[in-house]
Amino acid sequence: MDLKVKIRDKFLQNPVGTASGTYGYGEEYGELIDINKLGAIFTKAVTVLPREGNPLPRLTETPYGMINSIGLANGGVDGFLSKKVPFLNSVKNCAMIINVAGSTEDEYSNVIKMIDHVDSVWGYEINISCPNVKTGGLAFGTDPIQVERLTSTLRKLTNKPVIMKLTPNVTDITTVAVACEAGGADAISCINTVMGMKIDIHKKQPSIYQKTGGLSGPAIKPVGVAAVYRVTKKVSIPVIGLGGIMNADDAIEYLLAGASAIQVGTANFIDPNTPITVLEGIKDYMINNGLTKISDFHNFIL
Amino acid sequence: MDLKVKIRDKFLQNPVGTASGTYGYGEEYGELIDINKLGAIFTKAVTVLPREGNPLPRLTETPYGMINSIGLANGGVDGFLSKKVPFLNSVKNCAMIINVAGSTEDEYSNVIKMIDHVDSVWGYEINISCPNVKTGGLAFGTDPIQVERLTSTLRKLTNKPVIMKLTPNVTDITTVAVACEAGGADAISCINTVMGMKIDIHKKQPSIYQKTGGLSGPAIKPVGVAAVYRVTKKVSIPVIGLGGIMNADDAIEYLLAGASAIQVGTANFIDPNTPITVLEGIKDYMINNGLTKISDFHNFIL
Amino acid sequence: MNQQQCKVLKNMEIARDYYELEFTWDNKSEPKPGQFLTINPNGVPLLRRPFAFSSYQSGKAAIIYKKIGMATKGFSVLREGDTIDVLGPLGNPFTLPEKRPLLIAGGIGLGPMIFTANYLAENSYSPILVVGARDKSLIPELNLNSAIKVNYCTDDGSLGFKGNVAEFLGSQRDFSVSDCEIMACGPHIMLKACHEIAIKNNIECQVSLEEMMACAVGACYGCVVETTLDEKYKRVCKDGPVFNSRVIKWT
Amino acid sequence: MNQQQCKVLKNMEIARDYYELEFTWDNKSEPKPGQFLTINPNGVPLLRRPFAFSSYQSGKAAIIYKKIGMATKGFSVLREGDTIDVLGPLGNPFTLPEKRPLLIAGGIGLGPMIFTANYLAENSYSPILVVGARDKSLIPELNLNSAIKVNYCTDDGSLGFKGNVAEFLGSQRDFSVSDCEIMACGPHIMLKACHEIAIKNNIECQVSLEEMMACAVGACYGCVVETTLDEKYKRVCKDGPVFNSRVIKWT
Ligand SMILES: Cc1cc2nc3c(=O)[nH]c(=O)nc-3n(C[C@H](O)[C@H](O)[C@H](O)COP(=O)(O)OP(=O)(O)OC[C@H]3O[C@@H](n4cnc5c(N)ncnc54)[C@H](O)[C@@H]3O)c2cc1C
Ligand SMILES: Cc1cc2nc3c(=O)[nH]c(=O)nc-3n(C[C@H](O)[C@H](O)[C@H](O)COP(=O)(O)OP(=O)(O)OC[C@H]3O[C@@H](n4cnc5c(N)ncnc54)[C@H](O)[C@@H]3O)c2cc1C
Ligand SMILES: Cc1cc2nc3c(=O)[nH]c(=O)nc-3n(C[C@H](O)[C@H](O)[C@H](O)COP(=O)(O)O)c2cc1C
Ligand SMILES: Cc1cc2nc3c(=O)[nH]c(=O)nc-3n(C[C@H](O)[C@H](O)[C@H](O)COP(=O)(O)O)c2cc1C
Ligand code: FES
Ligand code: FES
Repeated sequence: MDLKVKIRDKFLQNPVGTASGTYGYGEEYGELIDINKLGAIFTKAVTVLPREGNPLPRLTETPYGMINSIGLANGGVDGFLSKKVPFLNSVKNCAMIINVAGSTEDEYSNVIKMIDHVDSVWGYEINISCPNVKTGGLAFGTDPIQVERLTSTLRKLTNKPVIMKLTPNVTDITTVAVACEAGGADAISCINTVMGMKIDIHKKQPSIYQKTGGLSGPAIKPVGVAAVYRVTKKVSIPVIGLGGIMNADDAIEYLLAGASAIQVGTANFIDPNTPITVLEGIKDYMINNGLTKISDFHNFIL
Repeated sequence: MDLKVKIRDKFLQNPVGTASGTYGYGEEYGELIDINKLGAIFTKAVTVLPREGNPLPRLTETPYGMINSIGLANGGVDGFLSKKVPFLNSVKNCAMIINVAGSTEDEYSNVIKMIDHVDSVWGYEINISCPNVKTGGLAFGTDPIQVERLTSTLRKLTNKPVIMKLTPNVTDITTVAVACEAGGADAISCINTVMGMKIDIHKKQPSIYQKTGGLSGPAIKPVGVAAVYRVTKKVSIPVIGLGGIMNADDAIEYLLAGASAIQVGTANFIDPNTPITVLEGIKDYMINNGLTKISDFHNFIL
Repeated sequence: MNQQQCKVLKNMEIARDYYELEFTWDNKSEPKPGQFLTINPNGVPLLRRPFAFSSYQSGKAAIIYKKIGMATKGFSVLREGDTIDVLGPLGNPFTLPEKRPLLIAGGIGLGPMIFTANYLAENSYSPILVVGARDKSLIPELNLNSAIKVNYCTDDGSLGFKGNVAEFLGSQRDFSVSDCEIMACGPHIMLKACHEIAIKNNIECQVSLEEMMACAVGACYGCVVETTLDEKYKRVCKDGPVFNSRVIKWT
Repeated sequence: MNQQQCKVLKNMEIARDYYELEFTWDNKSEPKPGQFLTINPNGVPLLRRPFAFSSYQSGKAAIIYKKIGMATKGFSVLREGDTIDVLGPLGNPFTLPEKRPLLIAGGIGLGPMIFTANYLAENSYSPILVVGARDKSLIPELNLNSAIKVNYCTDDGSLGFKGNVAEFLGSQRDFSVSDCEIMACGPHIMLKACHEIAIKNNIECQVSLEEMMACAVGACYGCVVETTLDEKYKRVCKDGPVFNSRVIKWT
């Protein structure tokens, strides 16, 4: 059985990763599971300058989901280089993919320029879809023209894989995906959180400070599966599926929908062992169904 | 306590309605609850010609939600006039609001022209957001320019309230809402279903025939609340909130978010008594919190 | 049809993964053989679950259900005195036959066919009941009126005829299929076989269908089945679940 | 910190809506007073729920929880032998005090303060424990080391001092607050009052905070609290839950 997933000229050892913002860099979870078994860790977002994040409350729970507005709290590139790289260097096998965020093209570019020399950085996931950071009203990732330009700018800065992460909060996600491919992206992550809101009817106020935030968890799985299915029909680069994956069956849904790899996000909070059980479950399913490689999942749904 | 809700020059007796497509015309549920207690029944969609609907399967269940692709199965205007109007005439107090669908402007117009003489038709809810019927790729309701034109065309055809029902599957729902208001809409219903997909991993095929369909139920409540909150900040016509309302607390969330009325959809399937318990719960909350009219809900969240 | 909070009277595993659930019934409406009800799984999962009545007596009713997924797993731990939220009776019952009733039950179709068989026997018919299953462990002991002639078919021959119900009906028997009228509930493939036997023998055949349901009262048009009629799709919950097999487009 | 499947040893209502849940503990790591754990509510609702340890002995540990919402309702029906999915110990414990420990417990802060009081008593301190509640029915019988001096405060005077803990500390007492060091867990408003008393008396004050949590291991930055430090926000789960009260920006 071949579990490898090719992105650009590199391979993930298997299709199971952890989603940005839900796993730190893996340090905390490293006490609980062997992260070297994972295909990839998509790290917390890195921005050029440190960000303290949004005022609290930042979290709330919803039916089979949660809303967050962390606001990209992170130590900036300097914090990354001084505090995180030593840990990155200690990780074997598992690809460390840095989630990059910014509010201007330059900010994205600068992050890559400043950290590209670090060997333990496997590649980049470009967060163009954070609903908590806005420029001129709308999130960056909703305009195909801007997205294509950003992609091709970043593409030229590095030889490492560049993965564009899409927001579902658009009229037609496939147009943005096509723009990513046109700009030279090596892969697409799909999806980021869905815009949502909850109100505390006792306090008569929004449950999080920012009022609206990003909905994640099982509630959004159907949105993610639909997005992956539709995007994979339109682009030929690999698509990494995520959104509400709680167990192997959910991950298999994404693979059958067309994904070449998947990420576990919110589920890490509920059971830190999820990435491992997902990986084992994918293997079992492949054995039971006579699949020998990940692309075999793509033969069923046209 | 004044529960009335004004739309155009008419009043709903209270803010609780049932959502289009989930309640028929109320005949079936009339055996179970006294529909004359409801504020409104938003009927199944009516199209000019009869539609047999989509091939099966049409339904599937998801985490705290469901996906449907009924495909607007209905008897057309003729079927409506001959088979449904007698029932409509028998309903007192509860406003019968006809959900109108079509794939061209003319189709929408013709439905209204052909049924506007029926006195028991209280008003119209214009479904510009059905994800299961498409013209030229995208759903009608995603383009503000088209939406404004359609709204003003329909506005001229009738003196009854015209309510535009929005899809959440757009980059910025407020632009579509503003277009509705500019076109002369009397109110906005917000939201229709969210695009979603489920795959049966045993059969290795999508769970519904149309592959993608409309996600409804508690899973989408945060999406609906966010939409209502954002839309009510941009328009001054009343907004009718829906999406995942399962109980009075959920309905109150929508009212606090800015809605002037609400609709119960998927919850009818789970407990046909939901509209009644929601209405009672709203009254209790108003008493306990010293609210005397529906607009009092709008004083808390700015 | 009404919605009621019923008290569980009994909930017992009667064969491997098959449970009989008996509960109070308020008699406002009397369930007929072939009709069904829905139970609210209280959030886990979301949608109500449909089951056919397997018996009814004044003040109480029952279903036979198979433990298969989340909802039925939840039901399997119900205990006497627990409350269930029930909506029913729903749908149309079997039509009384003109000829000798030949009842075919496969898998989870057992409950409604037991009800039908007992009902017909009490109403002076001499029903033949054919029960099919993979093996003996899946067939409970049946509480049947003595006027019912029962035949078992198992794939492995562990009880009764070795083979499926279609093979049984095609074999030597002490009754003639062409003197009967078929009434069947079970897996799609079994119902299709029943329909074909009915066509071959030029007899009537009523089948009770299953489809995923949302409202179960006819409002949502989610549970349709394709027909050979002008009206292309009919609702299983409201127009069925019992249909004349000739009306169904078999695939 | 590790994740373990613990067997429930005991789950008992010890005061109105307050339960003590005792379960097996594998001893891979030893919980300290002030540390907490999370329990997986198995889908209803989604996120794990945090609770502070109320006791630990080799092989077993306990929490005291209040039945308040969906998860705790679910926990309240756990029975001996049931399994719970536990992650812990999490966060930082209380720091051993330099002066006489004055422990303040309000509402659901009772569990960790009992643990702390017993621990300190076993380690030769003479802790004072002040327990506040609305009324007597909310205060369980406490299993406390005899070296602990306990005081009760109830809003209605049904047990001990009539008034809240701040009023109690402001009243005539047989100990002097300024000779003590405060360690507190309870409602925000109580913790703020403790902080203010500490400032006034120029003594140390450690508070154990609560915030909505997602990961509870420091990865998501969801549970932050605003501080007076350069680092504006600190994580309650990883940097706390116990903080020096002077570090917190009180609002
Ligand atoms: C009118 C009507 C009458 C009915 N009467 C009865 C009755 O009398 N008795 C009865 O037992 N049932 C009856 N059913 C069926 C019953 O409604 C379903 O069995 C029930 O809804 C299952 O609910 P669940 O949540 O337990 O299972 P779900 O979680 O909904 O799962 C059941 C479905 O998932 C599929 N599935 C699950 N796991 C697997 C797997 N590992 N491999 C392949 N497929 C899988 C099953 O094939 C099935 O389709 C009836 C249905 C209808 C429509
Ligand atoms: C580090 C830490 C340690 C903790 N230790 C303990 C402990 O030892 N013991 C303990 O009992 N708890 C403790 N808690 C709190 C505990 O985690 C929560 O009580 C628990 O998560 C509640 O879960 P639930 O699903 O039962 O309630 P939820 O459904 O999550 O509801 C609880 C929340 O909703 C609010 N709420 C619900 N209904 C109403 C209403 N009618 N009016 C107003 N507000 C309402 C409550 O105020 C509360 O904020 C701790 C929390 C943290 C962060
Ligand atoms: C607490 C939290 C923080 C997140 N932070 C980021 C982030 O920094 N960058 C990013 O691209 N996505 C971020 N996400 C989105 C997730 O990576 C993921 O796309 C989303 O949660 C959907 O997956 P899930 O349902 O499995 O969680 C965050 C999600 C959560 C829940
Ligand atoms: C089975 C089904 C059929 C629907 N049909 C229609 C329809 O014909 N017209 C329409 O405007 N909305 C239709 N809807 C959408 C609902 O009216 C509602 O907008 C949506 O389900 C969200 O609300 P809910 O989560 O409370 O169900 C349908 C929804 C369902 C579940
Ligand atoms: S399930 Fe709604 S019409 Fe049958
Ligand atoms: S809950 Fe995730 S950092 Fe504290």
